[in-house]
Amino acid sequence: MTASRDEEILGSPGTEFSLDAPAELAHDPAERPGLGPWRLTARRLRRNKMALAFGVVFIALVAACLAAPLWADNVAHTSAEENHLSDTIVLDGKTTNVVDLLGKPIGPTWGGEFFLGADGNGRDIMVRLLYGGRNSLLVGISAALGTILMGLVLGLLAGYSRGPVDSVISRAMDVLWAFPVILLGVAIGTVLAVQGLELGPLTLESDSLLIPILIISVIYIPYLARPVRGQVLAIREREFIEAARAQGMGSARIVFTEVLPNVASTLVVFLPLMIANAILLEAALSFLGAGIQPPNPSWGTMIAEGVERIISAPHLAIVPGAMLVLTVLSLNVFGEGVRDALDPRARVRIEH
Amino acid sequence: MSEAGRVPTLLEVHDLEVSFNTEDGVVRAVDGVGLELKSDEVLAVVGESGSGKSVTALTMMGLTRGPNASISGTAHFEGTELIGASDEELRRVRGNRMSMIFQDPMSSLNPVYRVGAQIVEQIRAHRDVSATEARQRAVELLDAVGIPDPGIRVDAYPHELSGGMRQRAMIAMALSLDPSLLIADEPTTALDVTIQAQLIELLRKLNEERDLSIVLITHDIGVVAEIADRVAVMYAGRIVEQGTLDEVFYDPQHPYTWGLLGSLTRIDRPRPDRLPQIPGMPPSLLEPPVGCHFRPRCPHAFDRCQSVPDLNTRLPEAPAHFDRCFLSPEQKRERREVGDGT
Amino acid sequence: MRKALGVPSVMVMALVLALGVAACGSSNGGQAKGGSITISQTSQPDALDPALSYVVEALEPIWVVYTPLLTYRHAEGAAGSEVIPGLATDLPRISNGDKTYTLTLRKGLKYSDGTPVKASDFEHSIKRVLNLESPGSFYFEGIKGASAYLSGGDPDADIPGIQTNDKTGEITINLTAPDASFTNVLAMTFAGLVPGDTPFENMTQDPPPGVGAYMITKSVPNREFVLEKNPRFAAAEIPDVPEAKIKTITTKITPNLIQQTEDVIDNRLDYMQDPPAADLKAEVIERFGPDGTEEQRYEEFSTASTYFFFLNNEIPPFDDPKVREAVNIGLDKTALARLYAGGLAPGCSFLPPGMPGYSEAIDIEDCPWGDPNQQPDVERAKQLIREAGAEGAEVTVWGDTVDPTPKITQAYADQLNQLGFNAEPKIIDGAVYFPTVGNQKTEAQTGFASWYTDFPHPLGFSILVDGATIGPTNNTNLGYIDDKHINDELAALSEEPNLTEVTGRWEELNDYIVDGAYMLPFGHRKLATFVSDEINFDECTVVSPVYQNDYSSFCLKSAE
Amino acid sequence: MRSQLARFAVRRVLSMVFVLFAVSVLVFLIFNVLPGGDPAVRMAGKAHTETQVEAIREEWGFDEPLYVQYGTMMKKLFTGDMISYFTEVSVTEEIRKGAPRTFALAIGAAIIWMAFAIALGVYSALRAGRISDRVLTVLALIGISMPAFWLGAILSYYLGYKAGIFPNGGYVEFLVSPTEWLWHLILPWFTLSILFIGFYSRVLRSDILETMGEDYVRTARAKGLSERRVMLKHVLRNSLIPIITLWGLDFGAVLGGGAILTETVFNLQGVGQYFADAIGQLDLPPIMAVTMFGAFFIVIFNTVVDIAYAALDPRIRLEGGSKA
Repeated sequence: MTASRDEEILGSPGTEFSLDAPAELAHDPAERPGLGPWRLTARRLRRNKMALAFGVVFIALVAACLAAPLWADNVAHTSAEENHLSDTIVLDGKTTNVVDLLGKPIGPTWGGEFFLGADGNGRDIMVRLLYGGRNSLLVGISAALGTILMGLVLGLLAGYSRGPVDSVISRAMDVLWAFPVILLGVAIGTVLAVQGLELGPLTLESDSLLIPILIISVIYIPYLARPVRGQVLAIREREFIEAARAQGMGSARIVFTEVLPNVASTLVVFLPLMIANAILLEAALSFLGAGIQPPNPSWGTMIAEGVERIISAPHLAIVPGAMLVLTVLSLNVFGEGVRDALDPRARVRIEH
Repeated sequence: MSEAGRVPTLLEVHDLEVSFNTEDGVVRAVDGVGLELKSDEVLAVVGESGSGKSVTALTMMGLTRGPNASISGTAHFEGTELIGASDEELRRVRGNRMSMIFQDPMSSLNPVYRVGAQIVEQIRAHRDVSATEARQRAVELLDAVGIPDPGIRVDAYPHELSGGMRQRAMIAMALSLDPSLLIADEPTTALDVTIQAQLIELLRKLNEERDLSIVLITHDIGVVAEIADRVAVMYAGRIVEQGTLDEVFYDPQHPYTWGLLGSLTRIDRPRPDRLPQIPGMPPSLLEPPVGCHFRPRCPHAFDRCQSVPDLNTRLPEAPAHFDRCFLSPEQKRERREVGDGT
Repeated sequence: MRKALGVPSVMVMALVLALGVAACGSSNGGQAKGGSITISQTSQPDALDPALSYVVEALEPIWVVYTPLLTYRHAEGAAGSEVIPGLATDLPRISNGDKTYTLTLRKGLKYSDGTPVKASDFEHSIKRVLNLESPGSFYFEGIKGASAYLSGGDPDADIPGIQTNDKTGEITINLTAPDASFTNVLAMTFAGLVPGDTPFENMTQDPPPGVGAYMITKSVPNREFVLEKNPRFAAAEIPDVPEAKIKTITTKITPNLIQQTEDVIDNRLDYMQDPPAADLKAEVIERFGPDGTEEQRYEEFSTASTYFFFLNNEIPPFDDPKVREAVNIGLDKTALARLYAGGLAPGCSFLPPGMPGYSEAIDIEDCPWGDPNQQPDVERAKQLIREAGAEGAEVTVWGDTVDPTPKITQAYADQLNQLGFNAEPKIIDGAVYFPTVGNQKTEAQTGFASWYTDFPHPLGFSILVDGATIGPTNNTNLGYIDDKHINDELAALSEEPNLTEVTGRWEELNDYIVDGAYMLPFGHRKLATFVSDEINFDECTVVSPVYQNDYSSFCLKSAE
Repeated sequence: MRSQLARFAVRRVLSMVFVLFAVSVLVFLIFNVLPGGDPAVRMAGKAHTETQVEAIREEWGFDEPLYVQYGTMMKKLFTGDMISYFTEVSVTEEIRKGAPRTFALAIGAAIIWMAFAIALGVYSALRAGRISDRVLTVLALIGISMPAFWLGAILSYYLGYKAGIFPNGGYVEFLVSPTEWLWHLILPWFTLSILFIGFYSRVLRSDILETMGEDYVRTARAKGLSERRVMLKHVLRNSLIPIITLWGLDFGAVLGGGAILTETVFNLQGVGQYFADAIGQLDLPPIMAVTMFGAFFIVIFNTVVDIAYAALDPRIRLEGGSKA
């Protein structure tokens, strides 16, 4: 039963610009029927300047990380691995150790070399930040995609087939859901950190990036599978599914042509927020020693190293942390914008 | 049916305008509406979704909130000016002298409180009575609106009642302080046909027995026929025709009303999902058509329709029958016969 | 691996957990000391039971609680390496082709609970070491019948190689073969005496009484343990084993190293077992070091440890002596010292400082590969590598995850790349590191290792270079060094019971190992003493070369 | 209606028992069965010897069939004879010792984050669209985007070490000194709360905005209730339900060990830090026990919350579930 449109304009205070202004615009009488849902979303998103701005920030961050070699070769003239423990550089006319005798690295020089300072090994933080970002982003994005793939398959399977398959999958989701993500992540992470993983033909070394990707994507499955299942259950009952079935469409085809497009908005809403969560979880796991393993740099491992030396060299923790916050923030703001534009009621539970 | 004229006027609305500021521009939801309601009378406000009828009603209740709304005009009720009244003044009238019930009884009752508690809350908001007394009153009210076992149902949660029961409970709540005016906004739309009929019967009974005036907002012409004394037809924020039930039903003056009546459904038949089929779409209130709002959809439109027709009485024999159409009465009669096919 | 992991791993864990935070404990700030001090450790000691305690956090207190028949002089430097009689009246009489050790228990000794000490308690104490599968059981397996006792599984079975006489106090120990270091073994805390009825289980939560300056009166694992002055110890009158000068020492387990450091700086803690947090070291040195702005409370000392990279002598590229020389020449040891926040003394020597056979000359100025405190001759190293045709050789550099080893491993791999190799660091978990690199099949080319001695006898270092120990798995000779001269010399020296007579030969052997570039030593770990200003730093902080800070030397300024 | 609630409770408890069992099986699978390594070696942790590994294999029955292994594991967990092979200390004993600290952190933080989230969420909703709302929105999003361990480290560096306003880390028993206890917990409480304040205030804000558009709120106004009463009794009361559910889940998770990072950064030595320390040592028994007890705790806690919630929101009893 839908209320008439004029009623819905009422009681929703404020249609001035705000981050989730599109929530109100969802019922904008000016939006003529006939605009496709995706075009409508794009239109609403275009109006959310803040979300777009942060979307651009995120893309810029990704681009910067991809361009890491350019900075390394042309500006910093070093690599992510190159140590400068015994080197000196000239700062304000004074020769300074990159790392002093007590192991304290220099802070930001704001020049080409050691722009953001050096780490304990005398490596250029800016360079490592960019290369580390590649790993953090790679893990975050891959894990989010992994979650979406697995969560989607399980959610569709459970919601569409119902019956015992649904029960099994739903219970399994309940079980995964029962663990705080960090506990579960660490538990699996530490077990695998010892000797890696062998699954049939697949052998993962303990320092493989695939391990954190796998762990994170598995842990978050219920966060997607549950809402997808719920949606599929609801969609199943709708007329167009009946109609499709009456036309003799097979289940697989119905799922792909009728159900999938209807859960697509959930996936789109989920993706940026999920990447943000995955990046944060990666950082937390790495901080605890159960995520990305050295020598692979990542923002999480960089923060972990930095926190040890926060008193003598606070930049070691602040720089990668700020980068992490900026990345996650840009994803969150952009993600909220997408959500508001597409499906203001969708909610992704956050835990990290 | 009541006799207009001898009874005092209960509610008088003049030049009511309500518009909403949106990002895309100003939406003029109500555009110069005037209404008059005598004591004991049932006025039906009829129109499609988006015609402004609900906004009109809510504005009278002072429920058109939000910083983006701007309201002008007057609405006089029992000696109180409702437009521009303070929150406190409005609050004292609302639910007390003037009550309102809504379309969807499920969503209109707060799901987390028991039905009785919600009635008690209203009583105690206006009268200084004890909780026990108020509860006793709630049971009586539930009984009065025909809810069986009121002593038990008073403790039911809304979800434990059927749709019809919920609307009855809403009505009980609305009547709890013996108001003189009940605004019923699509009270039957969400209900089954048989339940609809029962509820309309209940409203009629209340109108007769309790001297209750009713403003019935609906798009269901069948319901109107059952209960209304007078009818106002709204289109795109404006009243396009107003008169007694007989006047409007038997001698409709506005082409839009013709369309509405053209597919008059009887209350004992299944209700069509949509309003009567009139070709075209209702206009956007952001950029309404110049002149007569119905012009783009009107098969009889002509040059003059580029300007706005006044709401005037155009029939000498019916001084209380108003309409907003430039066609002469003769033209109307002629074209109505043709278009109507009756 | 034995002690190799002890000290550094613990220290390192502290670093991992040192999260830039500090200073709790203002609650105990104001309270009057009254002969009591509060000190801190970073993690729970492996055990508070002489049969089991092995890491230095445990040994510092255990040494002053459980005195063995023999012990070390409570003194700094070389003097502190001297074995002196403890509960025994004299050093052992060695007879029967260096296989029989005879000692006599002092008369009238009592444990801290008043139980008289009997000679048979010694056998019981050793049985506990063996039966509990202590990390120290290895040292006592040379006693006749010990292996049979171990495999028999009956804790109450007799060890035929140990005969005791409770009346005379005589204790005779028979070995299956001569063991040049057995006197040192008897001075290990594993052999600290506990009463004959002490159960065959880990007594950490209720440590047994012992004969020593202090007694453990409270032990709450992972929280704290308390040492109190043993009132019965004075009566024992053991020469050169001092009495306690402080009434109570409360040790708090505080994972956060920075917090510990700040607490010592602010005198809320009186001593920290670990060296100050790297993060605050500069401040500590500046204020409390020997040249500090305030009264001295801080001093560094070198430990008898060697940090090195093993070089696999059997497979390319390090099977070529020229390549091994090249990396010895080319390694920037000062760079690595910075990763230890200055807590590493760069050096070339295989044997560590303080060890008989060590000479500072070969370690520093006469180092054949150049002064380890100077920048290396990278060009020469590169040239040697080119000559050997090892340029571009792929090298996997192994290291474990125990901080700062990953950093060391990465820095070393980077240096190898600078020298012309194509090196990749490979960092695996500490739990599997030594079994992995010690497995011949892994063919680990080079990687990180460190070694601490259990006692000041160079034999403790022999297993790192002894070709006779090489096997398919669990190797300690990680470089598969199999040199006839080394093997022969080690075999001969292991049968020489009197170390002072053969110190010269050890020195020559050390030179030989260094010159041969069999491995790549880069330095010796430095630790530190850091105390509050309540403690009399000048007179009351003895650093034993064996057990480091000597709690029985601690005294308060106010008490004087 | 009471019996409806009772039936719901029984159903919920039965499903809880099932989930508990499944949780224990999952933990078992992770630690005992996950392919790729030898569980005995993993269990032994760092610096193990062959004999230790053998002894552990024997003790845990890793050569036995899986169901026997499962039984052994559960027995060890719940009889308290599980020990850490690194410290040789009873794991359950350590958890018991750490629990009061973790509870102090979790309970205080949960109160703080709820109070702040409600205040900010309501304020933000009432000011929706205005500058103050936008500022709060940005702050909330920053809060959500910040890793707790980083925030904690930065806070204790600037406010603790540099400014010396707060003690930077450590825990003082309440009975020793209530003021010191409070003083030591303030930064950890806020560090742990920031994420939740950010998230909850956003959720509450949108719930309130949504609820304000609900028909029953319009009804409440039409009834002539005061605005204050409408907001409190109708809007807030109904908007709070979703975040109370969330709160139940998150509070359970934090109590069950989800505050590892905060505990570690502030050196509170609760269960979470015990867990984190164990990671550093690769000491699996504590990790296993904390994971298991944490999940158990959460499952049981959630059941209680669900039943309480059903009492709060009568609709739930029929629907039979309430997970957010």
